[in-house]
Amino acid sequence: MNGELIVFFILALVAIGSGILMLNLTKVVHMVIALVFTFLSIAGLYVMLSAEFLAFVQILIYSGAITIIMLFGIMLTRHSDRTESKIGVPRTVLVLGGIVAFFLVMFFQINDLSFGEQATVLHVDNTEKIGVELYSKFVIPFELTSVLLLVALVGAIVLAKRDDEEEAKDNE
Amino acid sequence: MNPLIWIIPVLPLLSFVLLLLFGRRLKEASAHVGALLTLGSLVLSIVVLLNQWGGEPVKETLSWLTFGETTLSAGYLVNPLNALMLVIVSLVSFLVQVYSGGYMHDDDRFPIFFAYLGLFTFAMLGLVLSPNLLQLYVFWELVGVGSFLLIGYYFYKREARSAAKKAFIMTRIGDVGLFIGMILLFWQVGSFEFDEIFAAVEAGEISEGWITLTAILIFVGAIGKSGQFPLHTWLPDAMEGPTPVSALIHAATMVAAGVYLVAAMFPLFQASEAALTTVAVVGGFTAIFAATIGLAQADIKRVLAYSTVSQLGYMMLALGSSGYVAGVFHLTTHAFFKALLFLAAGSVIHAVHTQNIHEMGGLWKKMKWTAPLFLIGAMAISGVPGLSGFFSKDEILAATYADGRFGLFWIAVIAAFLTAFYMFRLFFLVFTGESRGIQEKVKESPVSMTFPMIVLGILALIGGLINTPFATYLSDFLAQNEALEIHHHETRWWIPVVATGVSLLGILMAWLVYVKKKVTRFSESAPDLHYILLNKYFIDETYDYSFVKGTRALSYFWYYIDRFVVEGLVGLVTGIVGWFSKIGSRFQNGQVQLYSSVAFAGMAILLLVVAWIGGYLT
Amino acid sequence: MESILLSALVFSPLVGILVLAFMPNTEERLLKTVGLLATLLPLAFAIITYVGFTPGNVNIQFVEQYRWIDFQIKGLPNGGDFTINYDLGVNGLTVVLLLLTAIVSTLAAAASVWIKEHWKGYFMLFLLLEIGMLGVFASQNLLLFFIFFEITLIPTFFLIGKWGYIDKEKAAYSFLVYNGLGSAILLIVFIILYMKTGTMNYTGLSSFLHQPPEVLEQMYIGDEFRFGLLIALLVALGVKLPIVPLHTWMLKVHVQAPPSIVMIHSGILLKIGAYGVYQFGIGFFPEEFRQIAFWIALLGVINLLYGAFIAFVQVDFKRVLAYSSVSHMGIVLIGLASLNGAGMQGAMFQVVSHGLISALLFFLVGLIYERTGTSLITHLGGMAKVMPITAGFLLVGGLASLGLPGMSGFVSEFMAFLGLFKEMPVLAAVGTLGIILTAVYILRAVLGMTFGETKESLLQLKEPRFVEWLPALILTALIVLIGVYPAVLSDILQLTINAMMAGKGAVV
Amino acid sequence: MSSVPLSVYLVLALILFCIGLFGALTKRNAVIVLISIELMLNAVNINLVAFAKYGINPGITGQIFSLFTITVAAAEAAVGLAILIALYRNRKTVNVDEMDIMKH
Repeated sequence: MNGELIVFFILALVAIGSGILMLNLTKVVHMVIALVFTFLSIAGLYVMLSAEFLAFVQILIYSGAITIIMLFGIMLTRHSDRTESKIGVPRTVLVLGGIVAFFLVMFFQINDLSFGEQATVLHVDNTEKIGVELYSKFVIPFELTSVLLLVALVGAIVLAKRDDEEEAKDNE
Repeated sequence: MNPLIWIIPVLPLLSFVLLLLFGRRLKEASAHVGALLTLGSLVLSIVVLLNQWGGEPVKETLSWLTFGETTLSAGYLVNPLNALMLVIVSLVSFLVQVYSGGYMHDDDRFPIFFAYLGLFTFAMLGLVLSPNLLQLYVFWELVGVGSFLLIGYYFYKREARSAAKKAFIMTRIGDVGLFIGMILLFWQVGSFEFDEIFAAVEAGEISEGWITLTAILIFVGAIGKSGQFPLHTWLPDAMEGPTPVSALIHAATMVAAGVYLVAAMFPLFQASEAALTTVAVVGGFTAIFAATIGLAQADIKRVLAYSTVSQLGYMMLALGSSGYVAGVFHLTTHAFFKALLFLAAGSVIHAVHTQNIHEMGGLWKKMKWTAPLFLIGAMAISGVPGLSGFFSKDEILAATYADGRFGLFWIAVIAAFLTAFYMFRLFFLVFTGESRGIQEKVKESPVSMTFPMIVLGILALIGGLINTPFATYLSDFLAQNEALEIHHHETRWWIPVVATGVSLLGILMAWLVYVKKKVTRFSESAPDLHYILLNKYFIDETYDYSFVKGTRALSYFWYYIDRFVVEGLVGLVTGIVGWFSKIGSRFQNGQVQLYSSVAFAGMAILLLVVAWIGGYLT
Repeated sequence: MESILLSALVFSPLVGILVLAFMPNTEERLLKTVGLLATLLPLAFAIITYVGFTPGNVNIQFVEQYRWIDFQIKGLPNGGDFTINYDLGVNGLTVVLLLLTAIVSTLAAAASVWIKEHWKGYFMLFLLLEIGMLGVFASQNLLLFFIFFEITLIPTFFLIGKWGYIDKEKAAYSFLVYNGLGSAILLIVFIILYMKTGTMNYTGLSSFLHQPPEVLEQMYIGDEFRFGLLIALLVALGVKLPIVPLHTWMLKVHVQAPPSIVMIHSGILLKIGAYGVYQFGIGFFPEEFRQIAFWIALLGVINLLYGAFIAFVQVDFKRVLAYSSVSHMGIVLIGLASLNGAGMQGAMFQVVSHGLISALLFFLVGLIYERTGTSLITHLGGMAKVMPITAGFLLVGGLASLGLPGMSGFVSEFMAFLGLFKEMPVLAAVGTLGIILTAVYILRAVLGMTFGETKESLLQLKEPRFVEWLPALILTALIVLIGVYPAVLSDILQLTINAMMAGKGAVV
Repeated sequence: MSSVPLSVYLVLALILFCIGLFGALTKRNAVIVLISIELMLNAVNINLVAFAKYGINPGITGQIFSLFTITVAAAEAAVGLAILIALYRNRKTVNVDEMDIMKH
């Protein structure tokens, strides 16, 4: 048992614990906050996996941006901030059963999966490597992603914007 | 010999077709058309009969139907028995058509009536001419249809409808016996032809058991047609038809077809003692059974109907006692005197418009022709010496005695006594004494009606002479048929004496009871017995409660099975499918979460299955 | 050798469909006339075929064979090359059935005068149905059979569902669901047969399947497999025939469909089932059929008695006839199950005879319903007084139906029982009870309608005109013709049946 | 050499994925459903990054792939929320089980 393993277990525990907390909390805001901890611990895991850049991105986008968006979403739509879970027992059982089955099957496959070798130099100049790859090998997907983001931006605005008539109606 | 034999049945068929097509235009003339065409048949039949006298049997066939390797043929066969029957049938048919010209005069469906008579005569002649069992069966059924149509002639009467239906169904029950017997015999012999069947029987190709079985099944057909117990109930009901029809079909010809069938198949019956015994016992029982019912009936036609049943039983008894000649002889004489009796009864009904004998009486003086002719008929059937019935009945008694069935012999004697009694009861109640009913002027019937009666009266008087102990024309004639072994039994002197004695005793009794009123009527002395007899031993009721109601109950049972169980099962299947669809449609509630849950669960199951089958779960 | 006579026959109703397509929807008389005339064309072709048919020749005649579909499946044991031909031809049986179809169709078209609306659509569907029926009998391979079989289903569905009586939709759906399921099973069997044997042609299949069992075993067509196919076939065709307890749909159809369609349905469509059992059941699996013959005969007797018993207590004449059809189809089964010359011929006679008789009876039902608006027996007493000719035909039809000698019903009944008595006498004896029961229920129904006191509601009725009962006269004439001189049919049927039996080495 | 084996990361990712899936399928609040989906995407990302280090062909590509995933996830979150708000404006609810008008 070395330090790395201890760190991993702490992070994993936080991630899973916050996830389960998310499922069991009743207030929506609390749920989102709980998930922030998960995101953060995932960032920590990225660091352990020699992906420092990704860890920062994770913190920026997930723990920061997406969580904020979600909180905005909650605030803009709140009428009651509690999610009363009225899902029927049969369906919960169905979903739970499916998930357990899925988990078991997957678990038995990956339980002792190991490819033996591992990358050793990944943490060296991590950001630079990503940058080089992104602008050389993956330049087309990168550009496409930018288009996607643009479309998402426009789409989000159009969707969230009130209709003209509605606006006119409200203004009266 | 005679290439025109097939014309004999075709003429009445022609009459049927013509009258059916043009009857409406012919109107009154249709009687002439029918009678003339039948007269043609009669003449030809007489020619055929005369040619048969000492001649050879004639048989011609052509192929009718082929299946597999077998060819069934149709054609005609003339032998002494057939020739005799041809004459009887066409004669009675002709006379009845003449008679009907007067009797049915006021009916507005006159042509149809004659068309039906033509159809019936055609079928009857065809039956008689059949060279094989199959063709016989075909005409056998057609005869039944003719009878059915004529019984139901007054279709608007409820009783006529049920009587017609009953006649058809009861005889069909018998027919099925014939049907089965015929088919079984076919698979034993490989042919329906009479001569081949007899040859096979003689050669011993068929086992004793099969012969008995098929003979009894064929006899079942005869039971149905000839109104023998237990299928006799339709015959009295058939009196709902017009009276000439009763004379033609239900006295002289069709009901005799059963006797004819047994006579025609006689070599088969002869080969099995058990079959002969069955025939004799059924015949003997029917003879006395129907005679007792006849004692109590009040309807003039019903008395005659039961008398017919009884006399047919006599004929069966004769055949069953190996008295082939006796049976055929009685068939002949019976055709004459019973047709005469019916026609006379029709004449009476025509005059007084009632059939209840208790409302008649005193008609002797008013009906100068009918009354004596009826008396002749009654004397003939009672077996008064010298008349036709005497000789034939005597022959039957002798045959029965010679066959050694003494029980049946005495039954026959008692039946003869009863016959004489109820016939003269009828005669005295109708013709003597004072008029009891409300009767307006009673007129004698027209010549068209009396003429046939006179012809039949003469035949009833002298018909017996064709086969007396001294001159056995008939038995010699019939003996020409080589397939038959005809027993000649020595005549015992005391049998005619006993027969005469009992019939005279019966007449005397009737006279004492109904004319002199010296003896109380047995409806008063034994009311319970009378009640049973009046209700015909409750056989109709028994059948109604057992078979008719039973069939109906069974039908309803199956109907409800069909309605509820079969359709219920179908409903169950559709219900299950529907239930599944309902469950399925519950999942289609528009919520993405549910859809994805189900999809995911399905995927998980697939995954499990694949992993399980692939062995990844170890 | 190639003649296009059969194609012309099968597709000749198309002419009528095309003509009708360009006609206005409102001209009632014109549409009905054209509809009737259009059925005369196939009738003419059918007569030409019938006349041109050589009875002495056992081979399939007027053969038309063209390559139609080719495809290849790699890696199959038999090479994987598949061909399906366009295959038409007739034998002694089908030529008779084709003629029967054409005749009944023409008469049913005549009976269509009682159709009240949408004549254009009616006659187009009607003619389409006729194409299907003719095709079913003319085709010589399974795929064509199946296609034409399906063609009969769809128009019938619409004809029942649109032009029927009150509960027509339910009846139509019932019809479609049952027959759809039946034909689905049929299709599965056909495809399996095709995949196993590589041919769809009847003759090819017969000769393939008549090989010794050991040979078939090597081709993965074992005993159980063949039994399975045969039973699946019997179930599929048993729906059509129908065999109890698969009969409930037919009752609804008989009661709800318009009389002209019931004439076709009862006269021809039910016969496809019988024909199928004969052609596929006995033709492809003779040995297996022989082994289960007792059960088939038993089913036949059950059909016979069951239908007869239930018909006895029906109040609606149409239902009486529907159950009587169930009963009469039992005779077909009996005849087929006896597997000898007499029985088979009896079954085929029954197919033809019942086609004519039920067409006659349903024609009369239509005639009566048109005038009285009812077919309930209790509402129709004493009809003989006001409509003696109709009543007379009804009586004739009834007598024919109960197997009166001199009419076609007797010949078939007689021969079917003759056949069965040879093989299974006890069962046959039980079956003869059906003969009595048939008389009982037919007479009850027919006499109930025609005899007795005339109901007041009927008193003002008029006798139909000559042209109206002409179809009944034609049918009666045919029934009597076959009954009096059955050789007109047996001569042409016999060689075909003998060939069928010889092909399986049965005792003739 | 790292002492944490690949399978442990994978199992962790699996657990997180399952939690996300459960939330996405059972929660009624649309916001939570969206967040749960984000969680599932994160679990996938863990896998990608883990394989980038421990996979058969270790390299930087896995990390780049997860970058794309994060981008797409962000876009998705934005659009999803926009839809949510539009829906809320019209129907005054964010409950997933009331969003079934597409059924008709």
